[in-house]
Amino acid sequence: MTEPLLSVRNLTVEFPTRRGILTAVQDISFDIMPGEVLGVVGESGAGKSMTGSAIMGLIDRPGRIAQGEVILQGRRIDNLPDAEMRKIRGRKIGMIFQDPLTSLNPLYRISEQLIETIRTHLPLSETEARKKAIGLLDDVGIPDASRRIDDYPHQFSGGMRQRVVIALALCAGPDLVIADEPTTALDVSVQAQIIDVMKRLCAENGASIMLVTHDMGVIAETADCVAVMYAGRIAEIGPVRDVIKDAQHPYSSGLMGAIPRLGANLDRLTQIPGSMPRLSAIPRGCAFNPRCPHVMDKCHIDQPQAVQTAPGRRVACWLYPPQDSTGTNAERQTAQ
Amino acid sequence: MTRQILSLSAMLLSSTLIVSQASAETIRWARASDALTLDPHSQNQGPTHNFAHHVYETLMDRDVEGTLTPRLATSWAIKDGAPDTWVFTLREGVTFHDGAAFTAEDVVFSLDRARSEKSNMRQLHVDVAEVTAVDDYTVEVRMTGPSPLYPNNLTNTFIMDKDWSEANNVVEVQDYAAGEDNFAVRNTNGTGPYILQSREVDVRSVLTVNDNHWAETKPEVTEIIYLPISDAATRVAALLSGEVDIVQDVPVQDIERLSGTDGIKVETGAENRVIYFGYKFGDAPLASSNITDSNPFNSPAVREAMELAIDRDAIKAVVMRGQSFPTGIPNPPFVAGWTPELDAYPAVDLDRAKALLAEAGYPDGFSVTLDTPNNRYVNDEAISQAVVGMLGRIGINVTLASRPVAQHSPLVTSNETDFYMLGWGVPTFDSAYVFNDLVHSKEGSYGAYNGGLYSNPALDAMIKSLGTETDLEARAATVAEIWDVVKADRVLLPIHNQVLAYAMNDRITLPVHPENQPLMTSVTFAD
Amino acid sequence: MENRKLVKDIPEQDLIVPVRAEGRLARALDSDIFYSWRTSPVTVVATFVALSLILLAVFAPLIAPYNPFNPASLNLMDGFTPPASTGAFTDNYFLMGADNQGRDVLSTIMYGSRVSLFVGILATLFAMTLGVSLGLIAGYNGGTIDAVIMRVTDIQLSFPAILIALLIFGIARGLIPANQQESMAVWVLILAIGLSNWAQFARTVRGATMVERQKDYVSAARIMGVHPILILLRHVLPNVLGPVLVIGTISLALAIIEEATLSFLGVGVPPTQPSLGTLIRIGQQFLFSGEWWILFFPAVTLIALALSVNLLGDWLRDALNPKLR
Amino acid sequence: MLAFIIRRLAQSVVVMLFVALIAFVVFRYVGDPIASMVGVDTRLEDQEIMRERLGLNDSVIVQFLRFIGNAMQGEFGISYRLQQPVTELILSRLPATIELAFVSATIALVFGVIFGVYTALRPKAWSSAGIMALSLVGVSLPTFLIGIGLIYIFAVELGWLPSFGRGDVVDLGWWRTGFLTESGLKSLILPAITLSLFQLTLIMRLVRAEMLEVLRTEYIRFAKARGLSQRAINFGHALKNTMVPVITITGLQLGSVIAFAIVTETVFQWPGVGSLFIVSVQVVDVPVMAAYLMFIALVFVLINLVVDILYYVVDPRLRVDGGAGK
Repeated sequence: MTEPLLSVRNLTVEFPTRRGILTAVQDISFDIMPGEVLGVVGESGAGKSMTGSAIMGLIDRPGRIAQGEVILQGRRIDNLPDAEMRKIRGRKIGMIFQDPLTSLNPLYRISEQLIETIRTHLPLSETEARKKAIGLLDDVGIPDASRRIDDYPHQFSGGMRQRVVIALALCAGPDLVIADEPTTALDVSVQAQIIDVMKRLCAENGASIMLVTHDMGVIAETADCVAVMYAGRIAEIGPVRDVIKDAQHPYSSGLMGAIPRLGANLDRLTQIPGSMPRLSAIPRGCAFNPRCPHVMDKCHIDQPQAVQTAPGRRVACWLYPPQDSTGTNAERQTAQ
Repeated sequence: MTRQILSLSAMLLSSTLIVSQASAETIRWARASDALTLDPHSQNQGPTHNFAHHVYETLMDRDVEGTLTPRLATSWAIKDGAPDTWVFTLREGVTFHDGAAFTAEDVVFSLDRARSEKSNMRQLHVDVAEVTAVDDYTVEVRMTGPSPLYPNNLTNTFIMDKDWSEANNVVEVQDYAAGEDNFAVRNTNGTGPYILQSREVDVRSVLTVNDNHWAETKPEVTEIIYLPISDAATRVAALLSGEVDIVQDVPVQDIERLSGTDGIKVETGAENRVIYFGYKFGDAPLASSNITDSNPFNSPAVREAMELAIDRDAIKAVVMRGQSFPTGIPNPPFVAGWTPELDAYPAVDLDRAKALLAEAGYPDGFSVTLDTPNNRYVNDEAISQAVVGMLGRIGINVTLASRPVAQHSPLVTSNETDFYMLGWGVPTFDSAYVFNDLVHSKEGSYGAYNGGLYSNPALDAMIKSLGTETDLEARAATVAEIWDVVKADRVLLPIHNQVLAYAMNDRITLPVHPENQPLMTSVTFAD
Repeated sequence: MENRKLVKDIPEQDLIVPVRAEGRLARALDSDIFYSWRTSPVTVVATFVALSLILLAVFAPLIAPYNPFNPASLNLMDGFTPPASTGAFTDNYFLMGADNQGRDVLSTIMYGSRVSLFVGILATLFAMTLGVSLGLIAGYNGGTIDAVIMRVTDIQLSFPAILIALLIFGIARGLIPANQQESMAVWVLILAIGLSNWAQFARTVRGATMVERQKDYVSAARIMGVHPILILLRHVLPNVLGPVLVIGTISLALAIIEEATLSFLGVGVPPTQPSLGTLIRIGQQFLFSGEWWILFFPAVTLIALALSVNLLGDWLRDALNPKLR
Repeated sequence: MLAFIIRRLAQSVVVMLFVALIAFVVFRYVGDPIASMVGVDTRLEDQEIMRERLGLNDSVIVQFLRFIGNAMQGEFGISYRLQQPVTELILSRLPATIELAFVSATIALVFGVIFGVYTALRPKAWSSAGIMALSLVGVSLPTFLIGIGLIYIFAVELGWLPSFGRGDVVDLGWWRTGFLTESGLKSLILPAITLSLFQLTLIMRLVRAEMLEVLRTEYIRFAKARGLSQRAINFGHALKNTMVPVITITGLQLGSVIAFAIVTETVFQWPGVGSLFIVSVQVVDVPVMAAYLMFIALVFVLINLVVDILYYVVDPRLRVDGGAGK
């Protein structure tokens, strides 16, 4: 079995507030294999983006990783000093942000931003870096790249800017790209192109992708595996096809109803009545219990643990109580 | 190389030594404001004249006692057989700074210039009919009538060189409206003891001693650096930190601190200036009063009550820190006509004052606005403030309106004020100067500063007679008579005569000048 | 509150903690604003300083040891009595000494703060009303009206407040008859300071209004024919109150200092009804003569007042975190 | 770019006319110029003659047109008080004010930006809290008190620095500089500090607020996510973006340094245009006041123009949409 590229173990992210501690991400674990595309899906506030930030070590104060480990290529990175972490950001893990309009510094030319990033990580001269940058822009599909490289961000359209962002995220050849809702802010007509570009380039470079989105359609088309998050926890994780075909968690099955409408916004999802609880008011037991059509007494009392239901599939729901005999998931899950 | 540096620094050292030796006779003289102009006939204003006295000279001068002394004129007398003509004998051997000789034609030119239409000195020469040169060193001034006191008017009329003025096109006094620059505003050519070297308006002027000056005793001060510093605290700070040698306008409250400071001493002396309050006469109700059917000030009882309520001694002790001479008459002691009897003032008597107010029909007092300048006289605003409190004690409720003098004095001259403070200096040292402007009814050139519109036809007649009376004894009698009426009628409410204070480096001696026109020639050094 | 700014990944509503407390007071005490106030000792101290100065000023006639404006109670001969001693001519005890007119410095400060606060608060309210109105009008209407108002705002912002105030003071002096100038002085001062400080309000409110105007509910209200004034008052105004409050607090401190500076330059209120600035101007004359208390206490009071109000403004700015531009 | 500057210039002319109107109206009706031109002892009929000669009896419109006409030629008449051409007076005072303003502005800008950046990068540090607290004290202290305090401490008590004036100056053509002598430089210290303090705190707080704002933006997060060094992020990306709004407000603030100098120049007896103005106000020297106002307006118009152009240079976004300011 190949070593996973990224391994997240029991990750918990907390935000202390004056009313107590908010748990934005609770005890989540997953792996990303080399070349794999992992989709992370969920409503706003489910903890998807926070997970991405946690992996990058970019959680703003006063938030902190309270527990768990992030292991990249066998090396633990969640506790690295900032200087070490900087060598990983961009070089090992690239990140694509949601809004291309705000993620580029408006006062610097595209060339300056690209060359600066390339030279931060790679031992290239100015000219070499520039050549590489033009090549990257070509790759992401910016026409006339050698001329446009000296333009400022505001001179590009939204879709083009996101291509630039992708070029920036990939310019030092990372092994993993965390794409945080890369198409949400874009026009529907260009969303597919951007996903294509991203996927193609990562495939060419052999990079894995962690694709954070609340668009199940994108996941269906792009991802190999999908993790469904709800209220800071992973409700279900497994190969995309399996999850779509046979969602085991009641929340996932609700989500899947949205797939036919490509690009549907989960925030307006009506299939599941009610809305996700606030982080400060997560109900006891299973967080989904107020909305669950299959809710049982037990759901109000205890939190369900993730249980392996099939190879590579886990679900946290009392409909699938833990069975001691099925221990195949033990290697991926620390004991509770 | 090293030797060069050494010799260079030695040179620098020696040059600084020379400088410091020379600066032993340099005096840095600070006062509140600069001369407005160098044109000697353009402005009739204290600091301007004071500055001009160092560069230009007058026919006669006034010493610290206030008596006339010869300057460019060695003697003067009324011409025999012509009571309306004054004859001036001029000093010989005097030269202007540019080397030209001083002669009678310069005096004729300067007096004519001073009484020309654009001159601000014109009023002092308004009775002059003609000025003629008899010979090179004799000048006759014919007046429109007998003018026994005319020489008193000449102490601030400076003599310019006729040829220089013509050559530089400054025969006429500068005309603002024409918008043209006038050479004489910034350049000088006088006969005075100092020569102007440089001048930055409001910043600093440098004067050096005139080696060719006619006076036998050379002044000890060879260089004057004149520094106007308008802010009082900064001025005092500059003296305390040794950046200036003399501060001419010392706030009274700082006298004690300064005289208590090592190396600094303070000279004080009386100024020829009285501070007084004026009020509106006439039957018309006051604009600022709650009494709308009569004018309280028109009642002699009210005026007496006010005098009885004001504690001049307290003002002297607290507001003026002892630096004033309280007085009962609006006439400084320097002026002919002043007597100790007139100067006396009543003791405070609040009960009597209240009774008088009731008697006058104002048992509950009344309200009125007092207009006061706040940047003209020593502690002017604080004096007014104290008077507000004192009048308040007998029920006169006074609102204080405080303004810079530029906005204050028009209120007085246009009679827009009900109750005001003013100070009056008497450059002629003669009572007529006070009567003409303050006591005479407002008509023509008389009563210009009669802010309260006091009018007494009998007095007016007597005042007019003073101008032409040649019998000095009879004249003095009339003056005394007028003063008696003025005092009895309480035409004005005098407070005190101002005291001047000069603070200086204690190596220096500079006596206070009654017209606040100290000459640096009179400075002596202790060592 | 800090959290809200820093936590990008958590939607805002998640950080708003559900209301647990009952009753209005309890709710207020439980609020975020109160929490951030309670946890900032500097702000608490500033609040108490500001409040006590304001109370001392408001109730000066009741609690001041003497009425410095009642001539019967003071004697000029008490002038310059040092602090913590009794006057030479009256039995008055002067905790902070007596000034050059024999007035109790403590009392003049209390009465003087009254004038300073009165002028400062009214001037700020005036500036606020004017600026907010103009900002709303400009932001809501756009177009030429907006351009004109913003141009005037630019000009106004270009000139230092003190110069504008001097100008307005000059105009007023020229227009008001001499015998009414003193009674009008305070109002002229309020006008002058108010007119020199409105632009900041206008600019901020205009920006916020433009944003609000784009929003759906405002468009809807407009289409339904709701009167613009009603829209502005009901929908737009509440949204700009935060920044207005912050600017208002800071403006108050500025107004108090501006009043002091104008009075110091001699164009403020008359010395018989002194403000703190006038007291400082008077006291400054005695800087070198040893009567330090005449300058010192009013100066300290002015600084304490301005500083505490500024601190409150600073805290409000952090607490409400409005976009101030 | 050219069209943009021309439009700005046209706006400036309107502003100048507006200010000219104010300048004229205000000072025509404040106080009585004659009363201030003459001594207390000048007779009234002489005053009337002067009034006539000065054209003060003409109609207001005539006077205003005359004022504008003259102002266009840089001609503001003769100072009532000093009897010298006003333009010349102001020009002779200008170097002192500009040198003071320049030094103050430099102090304010350099320390304002340094402290602002420092406190923004270390928002929790004690030193930052201290600087912030001090800055509030700075804003709360009236300028005149600071000046008086500094004079008292450094000139009177310690005797280290001069209390007034600008020391010895050196003539460089018409420009009189205090930069070249020791006493000139020493004299500059106290007034420059006094004048700069208020602007310093303003700039510092502005830089801090903007910087904190910028540090929270997505592009800074993206820059971090690309592994750029802290230095490159703070001083390259964040600082440059911070400077855009800071430039505008700072530019305007620096302009007001010149006008603010009124109080400082009065306290320190600094021979600049500010003290000339305040003395002129006191004696109602109308031509000087009007000229000063026009001068300040001109300074602001010029600074605005420079700021606009700078903005244009710094922010590429403006270059496309033709400089739509905010």
